[in-house]
Amino acid sequence: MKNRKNLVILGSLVIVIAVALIGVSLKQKNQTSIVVPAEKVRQMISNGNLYYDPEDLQKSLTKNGNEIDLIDLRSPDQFLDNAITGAINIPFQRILEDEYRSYFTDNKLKVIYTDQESKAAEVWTLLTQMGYQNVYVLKGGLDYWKAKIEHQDIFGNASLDNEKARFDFKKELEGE
Amino acid sequence: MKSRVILAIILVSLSAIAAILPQKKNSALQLNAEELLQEIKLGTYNIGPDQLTEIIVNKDPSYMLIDLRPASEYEKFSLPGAINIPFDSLFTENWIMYIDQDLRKNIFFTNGGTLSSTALVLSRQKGFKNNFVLAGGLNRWFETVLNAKPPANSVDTEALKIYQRRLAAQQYFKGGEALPKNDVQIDLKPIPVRKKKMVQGGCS
Amino acid sequence: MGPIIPVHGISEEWNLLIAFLIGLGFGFSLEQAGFSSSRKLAGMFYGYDITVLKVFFTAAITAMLGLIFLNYLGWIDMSIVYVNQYYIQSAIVGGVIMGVGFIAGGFCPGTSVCAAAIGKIDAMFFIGGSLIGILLFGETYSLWEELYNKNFLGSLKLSSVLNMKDGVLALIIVLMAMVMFWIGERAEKKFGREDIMKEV
Amino acid sequence: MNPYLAGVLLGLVLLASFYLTGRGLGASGAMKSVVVYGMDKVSEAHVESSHFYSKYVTGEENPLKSWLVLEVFGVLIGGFISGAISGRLTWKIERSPKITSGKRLIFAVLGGALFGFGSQLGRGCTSGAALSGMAVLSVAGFVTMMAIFGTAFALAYFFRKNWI
Repeated sequence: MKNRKNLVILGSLVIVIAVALIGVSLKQKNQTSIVVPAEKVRQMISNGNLYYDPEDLQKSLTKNGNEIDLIDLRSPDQFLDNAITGAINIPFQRILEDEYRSYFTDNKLKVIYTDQESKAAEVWTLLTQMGYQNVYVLKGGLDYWKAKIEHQDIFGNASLDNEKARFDFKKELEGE
Repeated sequence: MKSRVILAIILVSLSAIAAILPQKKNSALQLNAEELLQEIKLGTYNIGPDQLTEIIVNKDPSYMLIDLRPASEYEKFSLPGAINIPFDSLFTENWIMYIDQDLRKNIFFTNGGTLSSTALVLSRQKGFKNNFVLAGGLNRWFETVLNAKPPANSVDTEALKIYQRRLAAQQYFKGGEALPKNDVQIDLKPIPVRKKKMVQGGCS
Repeated sequence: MGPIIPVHGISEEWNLLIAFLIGLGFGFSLEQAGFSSSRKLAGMFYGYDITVLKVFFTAAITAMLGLIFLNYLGWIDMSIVYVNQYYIQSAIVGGVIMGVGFIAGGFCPGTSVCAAAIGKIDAMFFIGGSLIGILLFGETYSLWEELYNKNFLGSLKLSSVLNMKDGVLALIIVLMAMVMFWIGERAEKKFGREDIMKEV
Repeated sequence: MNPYLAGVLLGLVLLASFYLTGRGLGASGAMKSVVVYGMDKVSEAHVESSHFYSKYVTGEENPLKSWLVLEVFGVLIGGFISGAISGRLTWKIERSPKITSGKRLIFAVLGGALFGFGSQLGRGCTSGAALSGMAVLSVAGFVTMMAIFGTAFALAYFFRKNWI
């Protein structure tokens, strides 16, 4: 009889340890691991997988708005103030929250934007490293879109290619 | 019950659990998605145009400027003392020791700031520290500092101060009095390589 | 995430203090296990006392399972943890020489320090002998240098050699150890030496 | 103490060492530091020219200010505390009644010398190579463990007078 009692105690001890282990591992659920290595994402950028062209976006938005999810990553205030028609608002600070993350899990094309490109590009890097393959950054950002697409401001200095030098740096510094 | 039997039951069941568990690989230095998003939220790695001006003018030796543009553009013009690590070869063996190190603060820059920002986020995810990025890139630096416009509201003394400082910087960069142009480079001693943090062990 | 000191870049002074504290625990558990007695240690080879076998394997298995669970829970980065480097020849030759030393001297370096701490004079002589042995090796190093550095296979893990998960290998080792403990306890009964056990 | 319990305790200490510092336990390395320190005091030039000693001397750093030396110092104190608690503190030469104290000491020195020599060739002793090595599942740990215990078993018959 005594032996059986010991066995029960031992068995429950093992079960407690097992449950504790499972519990601890479940508790860490809100840690999303990075699945795509940095070097691969860098290659994707070099291969031109970062940008989505605003004119293409305009075409597909007018044709059939359901082809593309357009996502405004700025704050709700900025979004209400001034946004591209047809966009939905996901403040990038909250992008990993469950309700927003589910937006990215389907296979539909996603285009994200902020005022300038660079913040959207940073968020794109994060999403791509998490394994979402169908996300692109609106080239030129909202600033270019507003100036060139909406207002047709041909003479303004908004530039589509953000990485193009806007000055002749050498000439500027060394004088004429 | 014999202590051996107790030990056997505990150890065998624990190791049976261990055998079922999937094999995982942790990386203490790399960031997970939540940590990376936190960094993007804070954006403390951004350096503004005026900050860059001060760093160059003061010849602050703790900073290293890293030009991520293609070599052809680097040869035409770059910031004083900058070294060139083209974006395409950022994480190659030749250069990784420059961006994964503990000695200096690196400032990444490109013309527009987009590529350099992605480079920063990627290097941060890999666990590299001490890297910063010139927000807006060379374009914004030229616009705000070298083509500085007087503040609209001349009563704002703070803005006026910044403007005057920018004018002085223009003198400095354009006049070439104290600082020669881009032909002077920081003496490029290779930074001591920081290998992966390995611990010594055993009896050696 | 661990290992705490290398990951968080904690200063050398703290590292040394922790070394001392870990040493305290090491010495305490060695002494409590009875490793401060050479005849108890040697008992394993004659079957009258297999304490060494029990303590050694229980400790290795406990730490092994602990590391597997810590790794699973994401608390330790095993790529930073030191895995002994494997040089086939020098490990075997060195091990054989140590084996001779073990049966002749009755201690290994760790247990000799522990035994010297409680006043065993033979342990102090053993430590002296160890210093002489190391000095001898250092002075004649050029003779052994080739053997010492031959066939370097890196930080090789048995689980990767056998191509199995760490956990599965641990289960096999645990089962083998349990069989050894069972055989050992039977041997203790058969070869038991009351007279010696009373003295040590 | 029950040997299995002591084993679990030792295993937890080892685990703590891995978790905190990323390395296992060790002992012979500390003795090497003592030897290197001694040689450095006797003849600095000799240490610098030796391929072996020079590996363990860096600049002005005292070779005794190392992780293992501090750890073994802890072993000394920890062992003493445990001995004091359990009332085992005595000056004693432990030996089989079949051999004299003098012979026992000669064998101790001889065994120590062999162990010291072997631990350098094998890159670690029972604690550094075998115990810590097995805990991280390293091949070196298993091979060293089997070589040490296998040899000791094989030769046990010839040394039986020392112990039983």
